[in-house]
Amino acid sequence: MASEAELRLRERLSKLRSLPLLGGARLSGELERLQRQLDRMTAEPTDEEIWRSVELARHADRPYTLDYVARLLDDWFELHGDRGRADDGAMVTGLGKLDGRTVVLVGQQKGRDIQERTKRQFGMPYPEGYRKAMRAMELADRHGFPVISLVDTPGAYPGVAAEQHGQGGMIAQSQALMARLRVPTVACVIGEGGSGGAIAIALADRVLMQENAIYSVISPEGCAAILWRDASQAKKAAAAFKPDAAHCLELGVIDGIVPEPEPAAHADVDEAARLLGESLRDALDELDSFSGDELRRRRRAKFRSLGIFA
Amino acid sequence: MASEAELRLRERLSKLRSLPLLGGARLSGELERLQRQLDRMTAEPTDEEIWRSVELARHADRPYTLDYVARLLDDWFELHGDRGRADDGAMVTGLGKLDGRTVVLVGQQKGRDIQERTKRQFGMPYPEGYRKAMRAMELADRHGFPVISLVDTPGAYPGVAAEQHGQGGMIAQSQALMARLRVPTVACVIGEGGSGGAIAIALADRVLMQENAIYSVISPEGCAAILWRDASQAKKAAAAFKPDAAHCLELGVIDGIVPEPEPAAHADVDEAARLLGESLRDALDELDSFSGDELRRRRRAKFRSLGIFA
Amino acid sequence: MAEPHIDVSIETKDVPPAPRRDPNTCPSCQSHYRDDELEANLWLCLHCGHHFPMTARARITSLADTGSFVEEAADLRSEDPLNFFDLRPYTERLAEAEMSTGLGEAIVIGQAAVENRSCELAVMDFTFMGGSMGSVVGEKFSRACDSAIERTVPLVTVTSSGGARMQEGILSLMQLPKTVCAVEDLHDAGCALIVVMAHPTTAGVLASFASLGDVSLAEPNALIAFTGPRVVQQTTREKLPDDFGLAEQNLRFGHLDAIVHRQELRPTVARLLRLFDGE
Amino acid sequence: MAEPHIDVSIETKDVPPAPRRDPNTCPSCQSHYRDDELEANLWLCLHCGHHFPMTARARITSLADTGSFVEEAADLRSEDPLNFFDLRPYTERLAEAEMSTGLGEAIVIGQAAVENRSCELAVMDFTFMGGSMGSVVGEKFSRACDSAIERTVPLVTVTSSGGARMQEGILSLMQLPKTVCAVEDLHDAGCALIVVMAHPTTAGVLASFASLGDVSLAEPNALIAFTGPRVVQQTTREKLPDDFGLAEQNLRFGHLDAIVHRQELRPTVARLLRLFDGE
Ligand SMILES: [Zn+2]
Ligand SMILES: [Zn+2]
Repeated sequence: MASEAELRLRERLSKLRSLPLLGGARLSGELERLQRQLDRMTAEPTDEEIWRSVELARHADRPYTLDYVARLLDDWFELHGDRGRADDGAMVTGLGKLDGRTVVLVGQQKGRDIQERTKRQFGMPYPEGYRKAMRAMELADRHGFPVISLVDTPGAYPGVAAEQHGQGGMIAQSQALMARLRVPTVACVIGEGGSGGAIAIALADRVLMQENAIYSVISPEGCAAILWRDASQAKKAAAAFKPDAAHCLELGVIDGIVPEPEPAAHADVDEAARLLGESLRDALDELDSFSGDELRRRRRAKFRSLGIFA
Repeated sequence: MASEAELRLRERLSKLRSLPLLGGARLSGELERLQRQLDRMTAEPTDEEIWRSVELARHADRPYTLDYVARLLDDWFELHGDRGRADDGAMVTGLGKLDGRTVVLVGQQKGRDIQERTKRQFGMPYPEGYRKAMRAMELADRHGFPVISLVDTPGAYPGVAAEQHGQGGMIAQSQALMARLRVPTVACVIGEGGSGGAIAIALADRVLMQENAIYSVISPEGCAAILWRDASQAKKAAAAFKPDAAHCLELGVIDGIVPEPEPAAHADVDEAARLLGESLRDALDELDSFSGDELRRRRRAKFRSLGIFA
Repeated sequence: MAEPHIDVSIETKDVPPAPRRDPNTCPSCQSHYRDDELEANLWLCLHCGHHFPMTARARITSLADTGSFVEEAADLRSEDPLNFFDLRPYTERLAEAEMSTGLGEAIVIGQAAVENRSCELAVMDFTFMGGSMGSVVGEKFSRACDSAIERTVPLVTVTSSGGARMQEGILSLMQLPKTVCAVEDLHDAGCALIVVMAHPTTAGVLASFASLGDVSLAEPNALIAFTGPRVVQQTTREKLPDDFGLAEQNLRFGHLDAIVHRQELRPTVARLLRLFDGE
Repeated sequence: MAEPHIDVSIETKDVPPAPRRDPNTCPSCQSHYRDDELEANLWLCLHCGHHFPMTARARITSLADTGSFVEEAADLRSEDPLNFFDLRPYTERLAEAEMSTGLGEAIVIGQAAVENRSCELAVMDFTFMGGSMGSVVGEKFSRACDSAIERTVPLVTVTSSGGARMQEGILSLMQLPKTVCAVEDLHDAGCALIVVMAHPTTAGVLASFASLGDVSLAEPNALIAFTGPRVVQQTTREKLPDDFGLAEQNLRFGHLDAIVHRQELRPTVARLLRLFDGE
C-alpha cells in the first residue's frame, strides 16, 4: 500500500513540476524554495511535521484574510451584510482589483485581539455569514468577476441561534451556489480549513492550500475525543487523519500548494502575500480560457470525482 | 377629461368582450352576469360603489386564499418556511394541480377567527413571508410550474422586527425575482391589494382582480389621515384614489376582472371559486404559447409601460 | 370582527424635515447658516458635521465632474389621471412644486462622469413633493437604466423619498414593479447599480429600486425604513429602539454595505466605478 | 493567545441511539416489542406512536411498491485510503458493520415505484457505522442522481446520519461538495429531489444534499442539527431550548415543509411524485 501511494504521489509531483500553478518558468527565482517544498512532499510527512502544520495553521501571528487583502487588492471596497438580518464579522466580503482585474473576495476572518476576536467570533460564521458570502458571489456572477475565497475557520459557529437560523442548510446552499457560478473561482486555505464551515466557501475551480495550512473534516481534538475517548490525543488523531497540505494534495483534494516564507507565513507577511498573489494570479490566468458553462461543468465533474472506493 | 376617460374605457371594453380572459364563447352560460358587469363598468362607478368595494373586499366572511385552494387545487401540498428563520403564517405557499396541471400557489392568508388571525398576522407578512414566497417561486422556475398568486393583504407588516429584517428590501427582492421568472405567472387580487405588501407578489404576466376586490397604494384611512388630516374621511379618500376593479382596469393596471356571484364572493364561495378557477385557467392557457424568455420580456415590457405622463 | 385597517401604505407620514424648523438651522447643534455657507461645504454643518438635505442640482454638482452632466428627459411632466383633489387639486400642488424647486419632477437624470469615469446619474429631490414617486419619477428612473444600458456604464442613483405619490393612486404603486423591471434589464445588460440612500429613503422607493443596488451606500443618520417610526409606533405600540430605521441600524442588520460621509462620497463612487469598469 | 479549538466538526458525537438501551424498548413509554411486532407496524410503537429507527431495507419495503425495487451499485465498498487506525483499524470496523447489517455501506440506492409512479430511492442506514458519509455513500448518492436523470424521475432520499466518516479524513468532507454537485446536476436536468429526514440527520449530511430538497419532510421528533445539542452545550454553555434541534423546532424556524407521521409517509411521497410528474 505504501509504495503504491508513493507512486501516485511521484506521478502527481512530476505533473506538478510542469504546472503553471506552482510557478514554472515564472518562478525561476524561487526554484530553491520549490525544490525544498517538493522534497518535503516526496518524503511522507512525519507525524511531527503534521502536528507542526496544525500549530502553524493556528499560530496567533498567522496572517488572516484582511492581511492579504491589504497587500494584494487595490481599490478594496468591503461589502457588508446579508440583506436579511445581520452583518457577520466572521465573514469578510468585498470587491478589489488584483493586478487591475476586478475580483470578488470572500473569506473568514479570525481577529487579532480579544475585542476583534469577539466581534468576529474567532472566525466561525453564523448562517448569516454564509448568506453574506452568497450575496457577494451572486454579485460576482452577475458582473463576470472571478471569486477568490480565503478559507480560515475552526468551523461554522456551533450555537443555538446558529442552528435555529439554519447553519446546516446555509452551508449546503452556499456550496450549491458555488456549483452554479459561471465565473472562475479560486479557493485557498490560508490557516484552518475546518470542516463544513470551510467547504461552504471552497467549492471552487481551483483549490489551493498554503504550505502550513490544514484542511480537515474534524479538529484533531474533536477526532481524539470521539475515537480515542481522550481529547489530549489530538496529536495522534492528526497523524491519523492527515490534515496537512501534502496529504491533501496526494489525495487529490487540492490542486496546488502555495509556498510560504521560512519558517512560516507569519515570519514575513509581505512575502507570504506575494507568494499567495502569484498563485492566485496563475490560477485565474489558467481559468481564463474557459467559458462560464465549461467552468461549471468541469468544476462539478472535479468534485464529483473525489473519493476513493472499490 | 371625463369624456376622454370614457372613450378610453369603451375602447378597453370592446377589446375585453373579445378576450378569452373574460370568457368569450366559453362563458356562454354567463353572458348575463358578464353583461351586468360590463354595464357597471361603462358607467363610471359612483363614490358609493367604490366604498361598497372597500367594504366587500374586507368583509369578514370573504373567502381567503385557502378557501380557494381547497376548491380549486387537487393534491395540494403546502410548503412551509423560508429556509432561514421562520414560517410566516401570513403567507401560504404550496404545490397543487389545477385541472391536472401542477402549479405553485403563493398568497396571503388573513384568518377566520381571532386565533388564526393572530397566527397569520391579519394577512400582513413579515420579510420572512416574502422570502418564503420567493422560495416557492424559485421551485416553480426550476421545474417549469406556473405560479398563481392570490393577493389579499392590508399591507406588509409594520413592526420593529419587520423593519430590522428588511421589509422594504425583501419586497423589492420578491418583485425582482418575479421579473426574472421564466414560467407563466398569474396574480389575482381577491380581497385587499394593499400597497407594497401586495405588489411584492403581483408582478405577474396577467394581473386580475375580483369584481369587489380593491387594489391601492394606501388604505383609504391612511390616505385620509395624510391628505385630509382626518382618518374618518376614508370614504372621501377612496373616492379620490379609486381602488376599485373598474378603475384599475381603466388605468391599465390589471388585465381583467373576475366576476363574483351576487351580491359578492362570500355569498357563494363555491361559485366564486369556480369563477376564479375559470379565469386562472384561461389566463394560463393564453400564456402557454410563449417561451420562458418571451414571457419574461413581455412581462417586463408590460410593467415598464405603466404610468401616465406628458 | 373588523379587519385591522392598519395603515401600511408606502407613503410614510412622518418623513422629515419637520415642517416648522428653519431648514438652515442644524437640528443637532442648532448652528445657523446662510445658504451660501452650506453650499460651500456640501451642505454639511461646519460645527458638527450634520448632513443637511441636498437638492438634486446641488448633489449633481457635488458628484459629477465639472461640465460633464448632460440632463435627459427634463421635459417629462406629471399628468393628473385621477383628477385628484384632496384639500387642493393635484395639478396645483405640482405647479407649486415646480415653481418652488425649479424642477419638473422629484428626480433628475442624465449622463455624467465622476473622476473621469462615465456613468448615468439619477438623483431624487426631496423638496419636490417629498420626493414622492409618481409616473414621471418611475419613467425617468427607467429611462436612466436604458441610458446606462446603451452606453454600458453603471447607474448611480441618490434616493430621497417619502414613498409613492398618493395623488396618482394605483399608478404610483405600479412604479415599484416598473422600476424593478428596469433594474433587472440593467443587470441583464451587465451594468451595475450603485445606490446612495440619502435622508429619507422610505416606503415605495425603498421597496423597489433603492434596495436592488449591487452596492448600497447611505449617508450618516439617514432614515431608511419601509414603514416609518411613527406609523410603527402607532400601529404596533412596540417600544422603538433609539436608532430605529436609521442608516446605522440598517448597517448593523445587514441591509447596507457602508455609511459614507458626504465628503467621502465622490471618491467612494469613483472607486466603485473603477471596480465595476471590469478590466 | 490560543485559538479556541472548538470542535465544530461535522461529526456530532452525541447522536442516538444511546448505546446501552434495548433497541426494542420504546424510549417514550417503555413498551417492549419483538422485532416481528415492530416490523408489522412500520417500526412504530403500538402504544404511543414513537418512531423507532428503521433499517434501509425495512424503509424501502415500506415505501416502494412490492417487487418494484431494483438495487443499484450494491457492490461498491469503502477503501481505507488513510490506513486509518484509532483504537481499531477502519477496515475492521467496516467488516464488522457489513457483517452485522448485511449491507455494503450506509446507503442503499435503486430504482423503484411508489403507488405506480417511478422514482429513484436513496435510503441511508444508521446501523452501518452511524450512517456516516464516506466515499461510498457520496458516490452512491451521486449515482442515484444520475440514475434519476437518466430516467427523468424524481429522487427520493431518506437520510439518517451522524455526519461525515472521520476515518476517511478529508475525503469524507469532500463528499459534501460531491453530493451537492450531483444535486445541482439533478436539478439542471429538471428532476425533483424529495428529502425525508429520519432521526438523526446531522452534520455533513445536513450540510449537503439533505438540505437541498425541493421538498423537505421529516419524521416526528427526528434530531435535525448541524451541531448536535451536546456539542453546542459544551462549547457555548448556552441554555438549550427543550426541543433544540428536533424536527418540530426546525419546522417552526422555517427549515422544513412538513413533519410526516410514518404512516402517512408513503401516500405523501406518492402525492409529491404525482405533483412533480408535471402534466
Ligand atoms: Zn451641527
Ligand atoms: Zn411507546
